Amino acid sequence: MRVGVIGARGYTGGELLRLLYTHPKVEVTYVTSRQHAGKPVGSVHPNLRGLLDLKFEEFNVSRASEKCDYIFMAVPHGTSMDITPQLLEVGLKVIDLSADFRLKSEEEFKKYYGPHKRPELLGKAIYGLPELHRGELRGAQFVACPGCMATSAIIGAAPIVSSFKVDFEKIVVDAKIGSSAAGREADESTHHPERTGVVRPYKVVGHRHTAEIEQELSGLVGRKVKVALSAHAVDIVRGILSTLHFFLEEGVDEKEVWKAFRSFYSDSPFVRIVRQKIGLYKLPDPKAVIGSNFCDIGFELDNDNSRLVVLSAIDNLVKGASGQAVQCMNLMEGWDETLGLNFPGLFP
Amino acid sequence: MRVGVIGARGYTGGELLRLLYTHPKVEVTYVTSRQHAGKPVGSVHPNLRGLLDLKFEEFNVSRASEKCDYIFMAVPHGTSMDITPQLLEVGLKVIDLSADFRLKSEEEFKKYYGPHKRPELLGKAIYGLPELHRGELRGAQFVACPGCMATSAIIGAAPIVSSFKVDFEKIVVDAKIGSSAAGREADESTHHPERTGVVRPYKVVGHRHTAEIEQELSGLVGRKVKVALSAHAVDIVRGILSTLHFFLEEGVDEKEVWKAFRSFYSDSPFVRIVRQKIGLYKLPDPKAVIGSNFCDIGFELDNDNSRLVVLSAIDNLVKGASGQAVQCMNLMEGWDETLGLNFPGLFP
Amino acid sequence: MAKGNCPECDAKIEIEDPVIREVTECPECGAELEVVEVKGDKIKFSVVELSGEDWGE
Repeated sequence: MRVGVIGARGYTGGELLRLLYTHPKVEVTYVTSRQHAGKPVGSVHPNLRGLLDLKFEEFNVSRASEKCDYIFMAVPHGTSMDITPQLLEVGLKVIDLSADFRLKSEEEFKKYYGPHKRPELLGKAIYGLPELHRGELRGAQFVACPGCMATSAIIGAAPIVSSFKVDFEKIVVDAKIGSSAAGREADESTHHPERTGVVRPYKVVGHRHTAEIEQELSGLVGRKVKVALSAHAVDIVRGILSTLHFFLEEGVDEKEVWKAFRSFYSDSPFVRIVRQKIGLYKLPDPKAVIGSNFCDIGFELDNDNSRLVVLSAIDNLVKGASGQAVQCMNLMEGWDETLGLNFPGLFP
Repeated sequence: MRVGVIGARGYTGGELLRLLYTHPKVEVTYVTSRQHAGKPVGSVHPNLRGLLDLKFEEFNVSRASEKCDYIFMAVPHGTSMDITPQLLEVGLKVIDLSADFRLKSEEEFKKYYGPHKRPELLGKAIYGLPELHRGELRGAQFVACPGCMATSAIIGAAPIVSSFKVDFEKIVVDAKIGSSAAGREADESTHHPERTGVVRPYKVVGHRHTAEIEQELSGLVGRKVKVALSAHAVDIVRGILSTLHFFLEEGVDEKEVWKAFRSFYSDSPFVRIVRQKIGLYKLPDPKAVIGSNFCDIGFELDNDNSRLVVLSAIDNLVKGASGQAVQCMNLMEGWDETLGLNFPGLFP
Repeated sequence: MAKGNCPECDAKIEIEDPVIREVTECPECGAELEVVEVKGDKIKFSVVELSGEDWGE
């Protein structure tokens, strides 16, 4: 099967190429980047040198449709809404990693991203979170992949909000995020002496991913679920840890939480429940999933405060973006969900 | 004035020596460490080489009383309760950096630290947080310095809980902490390949500092204030950022929060309000206070969730321990609170 | 010396003989302020809207 990556210059684009290169059933036939047109892929993604002998091209719909069956959109928000519709029209299957088609509500989109140029297409894409939409993804033609922080928060929260009575108005999500999540554009804030050693609260209220997290959890539970999200940049390159604080409105014991996690993710190969009594990594830590498509989730019960704390760790570039996109493609094609993704992370 | 440091081997001990070395009114006359008795201080604290020509000694009460007016206890919890009473009996002024005498309630102490050997002394020490107990510290003889995380959480929370109606049962404190807070003892979890690049939830419920935070905030507000604390180790050596999430039960606007912070800390030289419109460090970040005695506090209002997020950043070894201890000594002696502490941090 | 308050954070700001349309920065919150009215020693400021910098968005 032939696939193309549009906007393959960025880290998610490069990560897609890395994953697709080892995928047994696909061949990367088309890679575009306005800025690096004509250059070999390895010049921009050094880990791919000598492996993928492809050159970046300028984007062109007919070339895309002629050379590919699937297109991954790794372009920034706002750009995808110009290109994706053209690709859909020529019958291409599109997996969009941007935020342009994640939200169903035009109003919510406007609030966080500004006006949408093609609002009629909102709601047409399947939200590319297999753990919640596995059935709908099978045979889908147009998928919008979740944001990285949204992925880790939703996977952590879903079993809890659908199994237990919690205060749905006071769910705190406190996220710690690596620098690669900010993308490849360098600016003052990513200057090494300024970015190293920070614990920088960069989006403490009004983070964009709030909209999709609330959309998905509310959809799951059938009532409005609000999420109070705060994001901090920490001194790692890859990785997100979301710490979710739920205030329980009924007694809950540990076994019930284990059960909720297990049953919710019984058919989700990439979700691992991590709550060990011994060892260094008793609870989820991005360090244990870097480079893999796994989402580790764990919890602790705080009876003093009738609080349930859930931890959820991913690699923002893999399960938070490119790995999840490939996982969606596998489901869209009816292949085994783990095809080309079933490898452990790098450790230490 | 002559001062001694008992248990000066650890990082807080070393930091005390660094600060006291440049303090204009004191001379370090007595330094003990069981493990390094007979060795020069510089062999254990390389930054002090050639500056402080003192040797570690075994601890001995009469030596201490003969050579010192003030003693800083930099020994672990559980050890201080054996030694401190002896020092007090011979009329020495004691500033204890351990947790042994912070709590007033024997029961609370037992819950987090196990049985106390000298419960009758609980409540005798002044809680060494100048921003809350400046008056009581003047002329005090026995002071128990707060824990590092407690320091940053209390300074962040105090103006809020005493000025606004919030849900006192649902205050989330999500702390991110550097490795030096775990002390000098090496073990598997501090092994460099294992400790680097982590976002490790190490104490997600039942953190010891909960007791003193609740003690101080409840005392301030005159009703029970509960705190749902979770701690994570992040990849920095010095530094703590506490993110405090309050759910408001009344409308609050930004100016009122500014006003609450300003009036509460109007006479606190080491608390800086950081909430900038421009620049990289708009909100508190430990990177901006490392090596200094400052506590930077800032906030954001989240109207969607009627939530107020407060950020509080300190250097866990300075304002979170040794700097605060020296600040207390200055007040105990009636000196200017900033004496020997009025220097900027290291940046970048 | 004329005085006024920052519209953003209410900090007290003093300027020697302020001029209408003069721009200054609030010492506490860094907001860019423009003098829009001066009555005796009273100054009124308005915030100069900055394009929001969103690092790492």
